[in-house]
Amino acid sequence: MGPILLEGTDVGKRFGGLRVLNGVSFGVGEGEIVALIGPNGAGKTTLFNLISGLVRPSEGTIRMAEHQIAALPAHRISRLGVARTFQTPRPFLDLTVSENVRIAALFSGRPSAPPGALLDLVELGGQAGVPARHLPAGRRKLLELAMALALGPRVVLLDEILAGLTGSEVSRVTDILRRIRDTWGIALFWIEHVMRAVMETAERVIVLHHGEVISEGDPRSVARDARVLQAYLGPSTP
Amino acid sequence: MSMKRREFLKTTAGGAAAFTVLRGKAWGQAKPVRIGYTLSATGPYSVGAGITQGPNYTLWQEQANAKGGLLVKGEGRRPIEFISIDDRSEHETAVRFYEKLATDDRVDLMLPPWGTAMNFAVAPIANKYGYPLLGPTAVSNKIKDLQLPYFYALLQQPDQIMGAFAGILKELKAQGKISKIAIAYVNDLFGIELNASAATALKEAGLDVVDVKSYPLGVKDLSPVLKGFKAAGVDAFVGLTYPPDNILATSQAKEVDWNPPVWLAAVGTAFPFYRDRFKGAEGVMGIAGWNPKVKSAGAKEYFDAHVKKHQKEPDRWASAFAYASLQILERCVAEVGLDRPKIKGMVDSTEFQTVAGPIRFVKGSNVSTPGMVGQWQKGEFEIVWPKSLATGTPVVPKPAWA
Amino acid sequence: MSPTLVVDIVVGGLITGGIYALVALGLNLQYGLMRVLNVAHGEFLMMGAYLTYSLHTAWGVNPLLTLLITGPASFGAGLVLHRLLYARVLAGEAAEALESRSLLLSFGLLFVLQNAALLLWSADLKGYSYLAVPLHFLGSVFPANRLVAAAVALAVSLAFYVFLQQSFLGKAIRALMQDPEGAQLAGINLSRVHGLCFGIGIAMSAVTGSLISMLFELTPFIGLPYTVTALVVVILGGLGNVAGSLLGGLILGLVETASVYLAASDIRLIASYAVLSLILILKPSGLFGR
Amino acid sequence: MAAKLALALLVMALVAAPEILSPYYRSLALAILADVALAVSWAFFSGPSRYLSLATGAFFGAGAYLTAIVEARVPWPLPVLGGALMGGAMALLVGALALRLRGPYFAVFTFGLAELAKHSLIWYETGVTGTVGRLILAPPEPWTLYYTILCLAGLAVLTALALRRSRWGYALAGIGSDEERAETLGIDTTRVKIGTFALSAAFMGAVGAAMAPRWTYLDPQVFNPFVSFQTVIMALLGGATTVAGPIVGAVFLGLASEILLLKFRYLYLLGLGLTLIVVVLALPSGLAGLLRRSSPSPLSSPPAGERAG
Repeated sequence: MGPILLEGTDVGKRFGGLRVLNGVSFGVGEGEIVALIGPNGAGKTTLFNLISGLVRPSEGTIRMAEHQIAALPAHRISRLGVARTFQTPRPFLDLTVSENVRIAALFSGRPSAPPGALLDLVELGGQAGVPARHLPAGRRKLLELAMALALGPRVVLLDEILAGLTGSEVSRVTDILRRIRDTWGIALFWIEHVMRAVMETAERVIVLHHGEVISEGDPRSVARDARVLQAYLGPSTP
Repeated sequence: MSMKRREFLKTTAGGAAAFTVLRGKAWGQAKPVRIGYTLSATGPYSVGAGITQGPNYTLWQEQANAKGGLLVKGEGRRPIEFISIDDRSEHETAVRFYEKLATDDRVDLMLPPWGTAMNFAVAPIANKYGYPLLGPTAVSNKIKDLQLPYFYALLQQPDQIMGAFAGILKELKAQGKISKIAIAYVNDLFGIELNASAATALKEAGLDVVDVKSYPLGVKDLSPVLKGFKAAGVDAFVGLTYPPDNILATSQAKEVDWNPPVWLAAVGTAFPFYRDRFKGAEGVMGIAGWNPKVKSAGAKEYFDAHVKKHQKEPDRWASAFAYASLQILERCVAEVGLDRPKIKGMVDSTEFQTVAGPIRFVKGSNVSTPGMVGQWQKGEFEIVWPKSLATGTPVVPKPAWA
Repeated sequence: MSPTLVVDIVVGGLITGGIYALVALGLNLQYGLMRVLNVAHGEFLMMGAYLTYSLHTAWGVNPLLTLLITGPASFGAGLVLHRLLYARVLAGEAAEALESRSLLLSFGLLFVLQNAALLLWSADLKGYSYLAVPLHFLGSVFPANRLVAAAVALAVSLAFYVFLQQSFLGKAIRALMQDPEGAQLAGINLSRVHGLCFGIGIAMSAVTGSLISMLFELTPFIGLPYTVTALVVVILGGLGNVAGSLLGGLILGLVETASVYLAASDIRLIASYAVLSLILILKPSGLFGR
Repeated sequence: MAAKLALALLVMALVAAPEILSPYYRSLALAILADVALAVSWAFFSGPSRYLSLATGAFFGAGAYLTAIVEARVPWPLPVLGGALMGGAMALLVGALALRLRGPYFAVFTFGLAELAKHSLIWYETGVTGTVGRLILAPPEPWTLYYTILCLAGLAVLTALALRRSRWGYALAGIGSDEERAETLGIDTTRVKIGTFALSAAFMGAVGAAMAPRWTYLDPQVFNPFVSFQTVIMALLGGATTVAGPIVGAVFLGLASEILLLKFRYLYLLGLGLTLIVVVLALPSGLAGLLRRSSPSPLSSPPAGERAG
């Protein structure tokens, strides 16, 4: 793991009276694959929204390389090399697959692999001319991954990219994820519920529960952490 | 309702249909005199156009054709054919259609559209192609700025109108019948010019105006203004209005329990509709120009013919001038033919006797018709000022609202 | 401020606002529920007004009783129009295409209805007097017809509001209005609810028309300004929010009346648009929007 | 090839029109060209971005009124340039405030703009200058106006074409599809929106300024909400996400209403209304849908300056 690239310090978020995130600190190193796990409602997607600039944090700081990004608009953050995908994919439905990738490449101001190569990487090369509207949900996730890569990012925030995939698809996608990291040195910050894939792929795991980080470390030690087990299985378990 | 619908369809389709039938029978091969115009059948101008101009155009056409057509010097009688469209109350449409009339249709004569702004828009075209345009519904001090030799304004202009208002108010004050005047005016060109003229005229007459309020077109509630005047003890209300706001003000005056001795308003008061709407509107005063009792030749006949053809009375201000403008054209064509510069020459130099009295133009302005004030008295809009033309004497204070 | 002035502003504002609320409520039903921007909304008001005018002047029917005719008749017309026109466009389309096509349909309807009114009633001003008497109270004086019109408008609005709050159908409509795409309601025929709401919306507009025929002169072209006012109120209160439209209407009425009494009639519209702009700048989804 | 030839012939015909046509047909062509300019410039912003703007009447009116004020003092075509600047400046101001509003909120806000401008102007003129009407006493020659409008219409079409091929075209399409998503892809949506909105408003202001001399007399009623509505109708009728759509829509509506107006004096509105209804029900993707088979895409060819590698 290289030096810390993306770092959050005491990040908090309130919606009205509701505290969704509280004192969350995290770091993602250059070229590192970090998983972010936790039960539903733990605040994982909210954290991504804070990092990518769609929502402003109520407190704390977020740093990307040498830039403070907590107050920046989303497009500036993405131009600093922070790309993301969405839990429910949001490609531009009326544009074709290749137009979707191209639009991402146009505005980042950063060098990236050619759109064609990216589509081939996510196995969508054959459907370049198809409107995104006609892609099934799983494929839309891959399209989003290609779009994220077209930004020429240094870190990609992946929001449950494996959800709903079959076993063989899961391993194909995790292969792709490793290749992305290995080829371009792109770091991945990755919300996931498919634990087997997390255990095999991630180098470090952060566990979020009720808006707070309850455990952090390599996959094996986190899996043994009593607090994590309790969070997932409920307080009645010893 | 069904009766009214039939009546409407008849008036709209009547002219053209009657003409087609008659032409086949009566005139054989006589080439029609083609006369072009636009009038607003849709949009905000359609109300005025349908009261003041439309009915008179079709009435005149029907009367002339019934006589065998328009008498053209040296050619005998030729039927009148109208070429007209709905200008949608849109200036661009009107401008374009007058260009069409002048250059494609090459009509023999043109009649003006309804309203000051429309007349402003098309007058330069009529002027450019040498068509005399006699506007019965153009009221603005700016007309003379245009300096268009072929454009004529028949109606009294703001200074004349307000001169008459000031005249009668001064006399009423001298008689001790009123002391406090207040003005409400619509804040478009018409209202603003009338208000400016009012300020001058009332000052010259030594009259004090205690309050002046403006309001926008399409106003929905004038009760705040009226309550204010009432609280200030105003006894002469002057409204520089269009028909909808005039009717609104009148009904609201009653509704806020205010009945000033003088109620004097601009456009709309002279409409028979106004009288009927307010159960006689006894004692209400307004801008006047004409009624069937005036001494002008043919006034009564015109009134009867209008009622017969359209089942409604002509209004007591501009209708007669619309008809008069047609009488003027008719006489010119009879005397000089369809040569338009000659028609212009004659319009410039002749005093015409019309249903609206004598009309003579100096630099395009009718200098023979003074400003007049009328008052509804037992169903007729009696002219009560100036005294020389009066058909009745003013009743002040006006009786309670009916 | 003198007490009379306060009474003038408050009562005057409620009179204007009550009418605004009713016409806006109908538009909100169509716009909030179906994303149909019905620019012909005011034309139904115009039609309702003419219908009342004709019934009253030809047969002497009490204008308030004509609500029992204009309401159901326009409701029926709404159902038919929905079936003939809007249902076809609403069936299975992307939201954006739907909005633009239904907007064009409404423009078409606007022209057709104006022309129909022109043929039936001509462009002449039409009007009649009803309850044109002063009512003195609280030290001021108000037109009886305006008070009655506003009271009826508010009563109808409130009745509808209670219907939405209490009945099963009403609750379904509210859920759909607040989230037209998201709310999945088992056992509810969406197209029928749409038709129903379109009909109710148009009936509200026509009923408002019946009421205002007691106050203003009619021409075939009076509709559009009411559509615009209704739109402003809907946006002010929040799209899809029924209580918002009610309150928005009253607030707009008060703002306008206050500006007229405290400043001048000329600035009534400036004031209402300035307030709208200010609210939208501070709260982009309207006063009561989410 | 045939298409290019047809286009060349069309351009030649439009340029030669004032020589060939009678003043009436020249005026009809001028009115339709003005509508083309309005519809095209409306659509290049509102079409892909899906921000339904009803501010056309406000920008148009501002340009027109500006001409009425300065016409006597400055030579043509300075008023047109002034109108463009005026429209653009207004849009920048309004855009900064209003473009965070979505959908219906934006539509109503922009509609309010024309009314606000109209009534503020009346209030100002009444209170300060003491009059509201202005006369244009020395209008430019008709052919000057025709070529001015022709240039504006041509420029609007070229701008629309260029925009579709540019990065901003992509950005607008992204904004129309999912604005927040576009932000996450590095698109400065605020800048793109305000910039394009101002560009379209500049055309509208210029068209207003160029049309004003035709009416001799102008007052604040020139801030006419129907201009806004009519522009929307034309663009949507033709299909707002294409360049051809608004052109077809404007020409169709212009010719259809002229024919209806000339033929059916008392059924004109009925004919117009039924035409709209029939077109909507029969042609789901607008009149321009007749010209091609596939469904409309908000983009055409790849943008210039595309980055790769």
